[in-house]
Amino acid sequence: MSFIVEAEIIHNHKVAEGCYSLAFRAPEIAESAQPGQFVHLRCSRTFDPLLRRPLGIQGIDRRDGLVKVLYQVVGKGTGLLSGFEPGSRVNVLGPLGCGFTLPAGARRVALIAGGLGIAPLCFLYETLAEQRIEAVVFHGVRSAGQALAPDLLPPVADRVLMAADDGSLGYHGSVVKLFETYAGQEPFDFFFAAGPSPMLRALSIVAKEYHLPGEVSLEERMGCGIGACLCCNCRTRGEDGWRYSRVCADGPVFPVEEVVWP
Amino acid sequence: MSFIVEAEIIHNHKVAEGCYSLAFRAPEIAESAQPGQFVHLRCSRTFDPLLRRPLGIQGIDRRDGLVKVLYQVVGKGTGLLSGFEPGSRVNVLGPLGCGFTLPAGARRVALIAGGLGIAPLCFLYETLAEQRIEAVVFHGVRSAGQALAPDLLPPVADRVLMAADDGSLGYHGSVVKLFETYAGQEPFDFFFAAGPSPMLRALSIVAKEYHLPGEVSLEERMGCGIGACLCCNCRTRGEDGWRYSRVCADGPVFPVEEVVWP
Amino acid sequence: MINTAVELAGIKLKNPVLTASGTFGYGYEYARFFDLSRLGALVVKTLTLEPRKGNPPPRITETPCGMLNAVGLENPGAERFIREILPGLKQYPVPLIVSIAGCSVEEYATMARLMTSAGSIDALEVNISCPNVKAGGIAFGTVPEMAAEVIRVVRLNTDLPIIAKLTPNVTDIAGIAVVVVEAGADAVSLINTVTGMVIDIERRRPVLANQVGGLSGPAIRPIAIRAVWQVYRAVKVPIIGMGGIMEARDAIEFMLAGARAVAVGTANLVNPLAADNVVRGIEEYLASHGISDVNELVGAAHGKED
Amino acid sequence: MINTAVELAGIKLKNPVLTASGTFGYGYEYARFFDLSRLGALVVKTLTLEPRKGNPPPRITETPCGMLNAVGLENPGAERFIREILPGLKQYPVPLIVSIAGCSVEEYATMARLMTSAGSIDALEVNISCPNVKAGGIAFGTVPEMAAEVIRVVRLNTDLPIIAKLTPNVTDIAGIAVVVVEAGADAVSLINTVTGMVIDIERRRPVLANQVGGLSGPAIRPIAIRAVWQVYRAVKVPIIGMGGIMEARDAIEFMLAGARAVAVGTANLVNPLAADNVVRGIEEYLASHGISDVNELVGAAHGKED
Ligand SMILES: Cc1cc2nc3c(=O)[nH]c(=O)nc-3n(C[C@H](O)[C@H](O)[C@H](O)COP(=O)(O)OP(=O)(O)OC[C@H]3O[C@@H](n4cnc5c(N)ncnc54)[C@H](O)[C@@H]3O)c2cc1C
Ligand SMILES: Cc1cc2nc3c(=O)[nH]c(=O)nc-3n(C[C@H](O)[C@H](O)[C@H](O)COP(=O)(O)OP(=O)(O)OC[C@H]3O[C@@H](n4cnc5c(N)ncnc54)[C@H](O)[C@@H]3O)c2cc1C
Ligand SMILES: Cc1cc2nc3c(=O)[nH]c(=O)nc-3n(C[C@H](O)[C@H](O)[C@H](O)COP(=O)(O)O)c2cc1C
Ligand SMILES: Cc1cc2nc3c(=O)[nH]c(=O)nc-3n(C[C@H](O)[C@H](O)[C@H](O)COP(=O)(O)O)c2cc1C
Ligand code: FES
Ligand code: FES
Repeated sequence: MSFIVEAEIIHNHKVAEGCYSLAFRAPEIAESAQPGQFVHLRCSRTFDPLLRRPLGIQGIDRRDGLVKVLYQVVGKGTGLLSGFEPGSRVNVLGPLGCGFTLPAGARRVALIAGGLGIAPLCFLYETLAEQRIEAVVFHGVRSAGQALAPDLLPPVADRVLMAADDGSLGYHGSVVKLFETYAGQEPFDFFFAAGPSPMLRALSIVAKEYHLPGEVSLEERMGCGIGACLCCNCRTRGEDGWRYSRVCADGPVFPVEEVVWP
Repeated sequence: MSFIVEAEIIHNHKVAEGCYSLAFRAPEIAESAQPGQFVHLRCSRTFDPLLRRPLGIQGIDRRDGLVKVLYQVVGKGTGLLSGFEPGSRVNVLGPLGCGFTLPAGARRVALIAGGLGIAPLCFLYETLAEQRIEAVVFHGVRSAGQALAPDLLPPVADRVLMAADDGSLGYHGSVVKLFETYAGQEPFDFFFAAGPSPMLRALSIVAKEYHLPGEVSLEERMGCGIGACLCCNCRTRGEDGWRYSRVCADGPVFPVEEVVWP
Repeated sequence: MINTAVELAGIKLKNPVLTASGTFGYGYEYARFFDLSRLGALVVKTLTLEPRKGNPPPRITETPCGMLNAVGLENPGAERFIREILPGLKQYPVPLIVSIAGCSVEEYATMARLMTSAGSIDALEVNISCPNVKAGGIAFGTVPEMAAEVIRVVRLNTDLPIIAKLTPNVTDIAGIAVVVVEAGADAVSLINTVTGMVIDIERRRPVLANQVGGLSGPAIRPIAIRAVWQVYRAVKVPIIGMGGIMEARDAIEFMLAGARAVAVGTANLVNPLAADNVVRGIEEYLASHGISDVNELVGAAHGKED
Repeated sequence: MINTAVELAGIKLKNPVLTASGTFGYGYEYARFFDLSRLGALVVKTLTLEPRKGNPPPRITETPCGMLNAVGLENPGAERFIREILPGLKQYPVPLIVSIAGCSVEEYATMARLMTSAGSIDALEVNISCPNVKAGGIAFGTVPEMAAEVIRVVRLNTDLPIIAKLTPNVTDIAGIAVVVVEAGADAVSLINTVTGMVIDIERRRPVLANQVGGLSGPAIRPIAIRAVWQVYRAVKVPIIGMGGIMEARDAIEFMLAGARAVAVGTANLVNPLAADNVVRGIEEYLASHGISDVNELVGAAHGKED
């Protein structure tokens, strides 16, 4: 079930370089959201910009009916969104998409995030913790400035290994390389990853090498977000080699072995 | 001289049914503005709506560099404008247009306003007072709810005769009719008027009857506001009967006898 | 009682609000947001004879007050549609209009036959914006003779009402309307998307994988209104107006320009409730303006003298 | 040193930024906001032989991310322009391009002669979007033969560079570009406004007194970019791109699509500093991207393979 909510904004403030935390009240969405699902937000009351913006759900507070997202200001939509004041309203459609699937019997999993890919993995971490599945979080950022304070990532905060492309924090290099240094040593049953496409692609190669099954959350430009317009296609394995799937409705989470990388 | 200013908003709040008072800091504009001139405001940071909105100058505070306008929320632009918070900025182009011309030797004048046509007449009243010219203000509104509190119209407040179309305040009927009841009795040397076109047209007929010279401030949809695009035309007397003038640059104030009414 | 029903090429619609092909999937994606029987009719995504994968990503980009898409007619093909999707569509108590396309006149003919014999379809919308492979890829809808030829063969292959969907990418849309009506179209729908393009100034390449795409949304509404206005003066058949309808007031603008029905397109992507809101908003406009029959709006902006 | 100069039909411009005819008056309205010699060239409002009053009000209305205008070529006529306005324009150290139009081929010819003999004009932009009175009011620019005929007679009547300004309201703008170049145009500028319409749902009449108007602004940019892209592949002469340029990034998009110069139009109405900002923004883009010559951008989005 998905809902359209004129949600009251609880907070909306900067938490790192160009990165904002937004919480809004939408009890229907909070009630039914699953880790890996996303919300689709209108960033303007006018038609410029016209389309909604998809953001992964970082966490929910079912008691207060709150939904939290983390977003990077990259363009017009997120720029306008960062100006929304607490107390005002944002039009939200969600929860949307198919979230992560916990593999039966998994006991130790790796969560691998590039940039704000950390958001849906926070939500996932919480759910794993409830099911007493151990998770190690690998989080890559470009530079220390983009790293989020531990109190922003409460569930994962004490189990996170950082990597920074520029060496300003934690491991010097990509999060995939960081993960690789562990993958050889520590036994993981499964992995979940979210982040930019090139990172996920690199990760898929590493995972294959270590015979590690997993799921990745993809991103593509979206229209409707509900599976109707066929604008958000990605290649997945299919009858004659590959077929197009809809990131918004068939994903955004796909088993890593299903994805046909561009 | 005209200026483009990212002006800080000092206040922006409702003062009557659908009517807002906006003050912003723009010392260059405050310095040079004349009664009857207008400012051209952007009501959005995006391109929807695209064009600026013209608003007459209600008053200025040269010491603090403030400019005040009064506006009615009638559509998209003014609707968005009413959401601007004090402390934020509004992009203003102004002062624009040709204002009122005080006739030499005038000692007693009538100021006749329909709706928010009162705004430029407040500014004019102040200037007349400085020159010790006596002014009587006739102000028509649709209904009492649209009337502004006296403290919003400080200069004119004690010299204003109200008319309401629905009889809920002052004279029951149009402000033109109200003015007519006085025009026959009291001697005026000149009149200045601002308001909707049908009102000004009716007024022009009354003025002709009483041989009263005067000036009217016209409204037309505008593009540039600076005389370049030729989008804001109105008919005025000219060589072969009539010609088009530009409301923004040749007006908005025209001698009443120059206007060829539609 | 206010009448909102309109008649369109022999089909009676309870109100003039349709969905624009390609923006409403096959309906069920929206059924979780509102009751589809609220609509005047359902128009589904264009179908072709064979399944089509469509264009590679990115297929969409945003433009000022609009969007550009190059989905490339991805669809499951006629056979799978009839077998797997049509049975589900029948459950909605709402007239069903199926949009068909082809890359040759023969394909249009086959599609018309297949859909007609499939049953439970109320009308065919013929999307003539497709490239004619035999004519070097020129879109059927941009050449009067080719447009007319398509409608003629569809007419020969169906007894369903035919709606010809016109492209605005022509010098004279009214001229195209005239020839498709002569060729047998019972109604025309307009406009399809306007060809456009966006270039990424960092990558220095077109944003869409397909380079060009179709512009839709509020940005094109003035173009669409003008097209409906011109076509209304040129032909007598009913017009389905579309292009940037976001709210009821936009739909009313189309009706005043001459549309007997309207289709909500891009707005569905922005707000899944858009079509339902338009239905409600038209009712409110009629009530608040004391208009007892929605048909009074049709072409009313042309006035008496024109 | 970064080179921003471009050559356009024999005129050397210090940068590729022009003003779009009709949106910049005769220049002086903007001279109080910035130094006009910052511009690549000044293009003035279209002139006709006789003075024209233009259309009655309202001439303008707003549309989503755009505007519709029907000024109707109000202008003082050739004679008064030459006598009263041209002397003042000479004072600005910036190339001057005069836009001319007519309702007959003869009027175009006379205009070309008059403007050429007036002196101190650097090029003629020929606005072929005007209705041809003899052909029942069809715009010259929409019929290849008529468009070519206009350019041919202008060519015979001037030795100034000729820029043909194309209308987008055609099925095949590249085809029109080809014939006007064959007829003697040294450059083409595109696009003029897109025909559109807005209806007032309260008055139930078109908003503009002229009923239809020309759509401009960001809304039409994707249409204009596509047009430049297509024309770039069809002709070798330089292209002046315009349509919804609000900022430098938009101008760069046009250059990547194939424009050697760009014109700022509606943006001047929104922000009198727009053209100057575009000049500055292009310089910044070149610097930040390590591009030493603005000419490298021209057509770069077409890539090598195409
Ligand atoms: C399922 C999903 C989940 C996402 N979750 C997050 C998240 O939790 N936090 C976060 O910061 N970002 C997330 N993104 C990316 C986010 O949607 C884009 O950064 C955002 O839409 C950019 O909008 P803009 O207007 O600021 O940028 P602009 O560049 O102005 O946007 C222009 C267009 O491009 C699209 N676009 C731009 N970048 C992307 C992108 N990376 N993916 C998809 N569309 C894009 C926009 O939607 C818009 O249509 C997610 C994307 C998807 C598909
Ligand atoms: C010289 C001048 C001075 C004005 N002074 C005032 C003032 O002091 N207070 C005030 O409340 N209003 C004033 N107006 C009218 C005011 O500009 C319009 O009410 C306003 O532009 C409406 O914008 P909108 O987006 O809210 O309405 P919309 O209806 O959404 O506007 C759509 C378009 O119509 C134009 N428009 C709508 N109404 C008018 C109008 N009456 N005159 C000109 N253009 C219009 C808008 O500018 C816009 O382009 C003045 C107009 C002019 C020309
Ligand atoms: C994503 C998308 C897909 C579309 N697919 C089709 C299609 O398959 N067949 C068709 O005839 N029109 C298609 N269209 C065009 C719409 O039906 C409609 O004619 C056009 O978008 C204008 O209306 P709008 O501005 O309200 O969207 C599509 C439009 C969009 C935005
Ligand atoms: C108010 C206005 C008046 C115009 N007048 C003319 C004109 O006289 N001659 C002409 O060739 N184009 C005219 N145009 C078209 C512009 O020059 C330009 O081609 C078009 O507006 C697209 O560019 P833009 O979107 O940047 O405005 C006019 C446009 C506007 C908005
Ligand atoms: S965004 Fe419409 S199908 Fe995915
Ligand atoms: S608004 Fe442009 S000339 Fe008056």
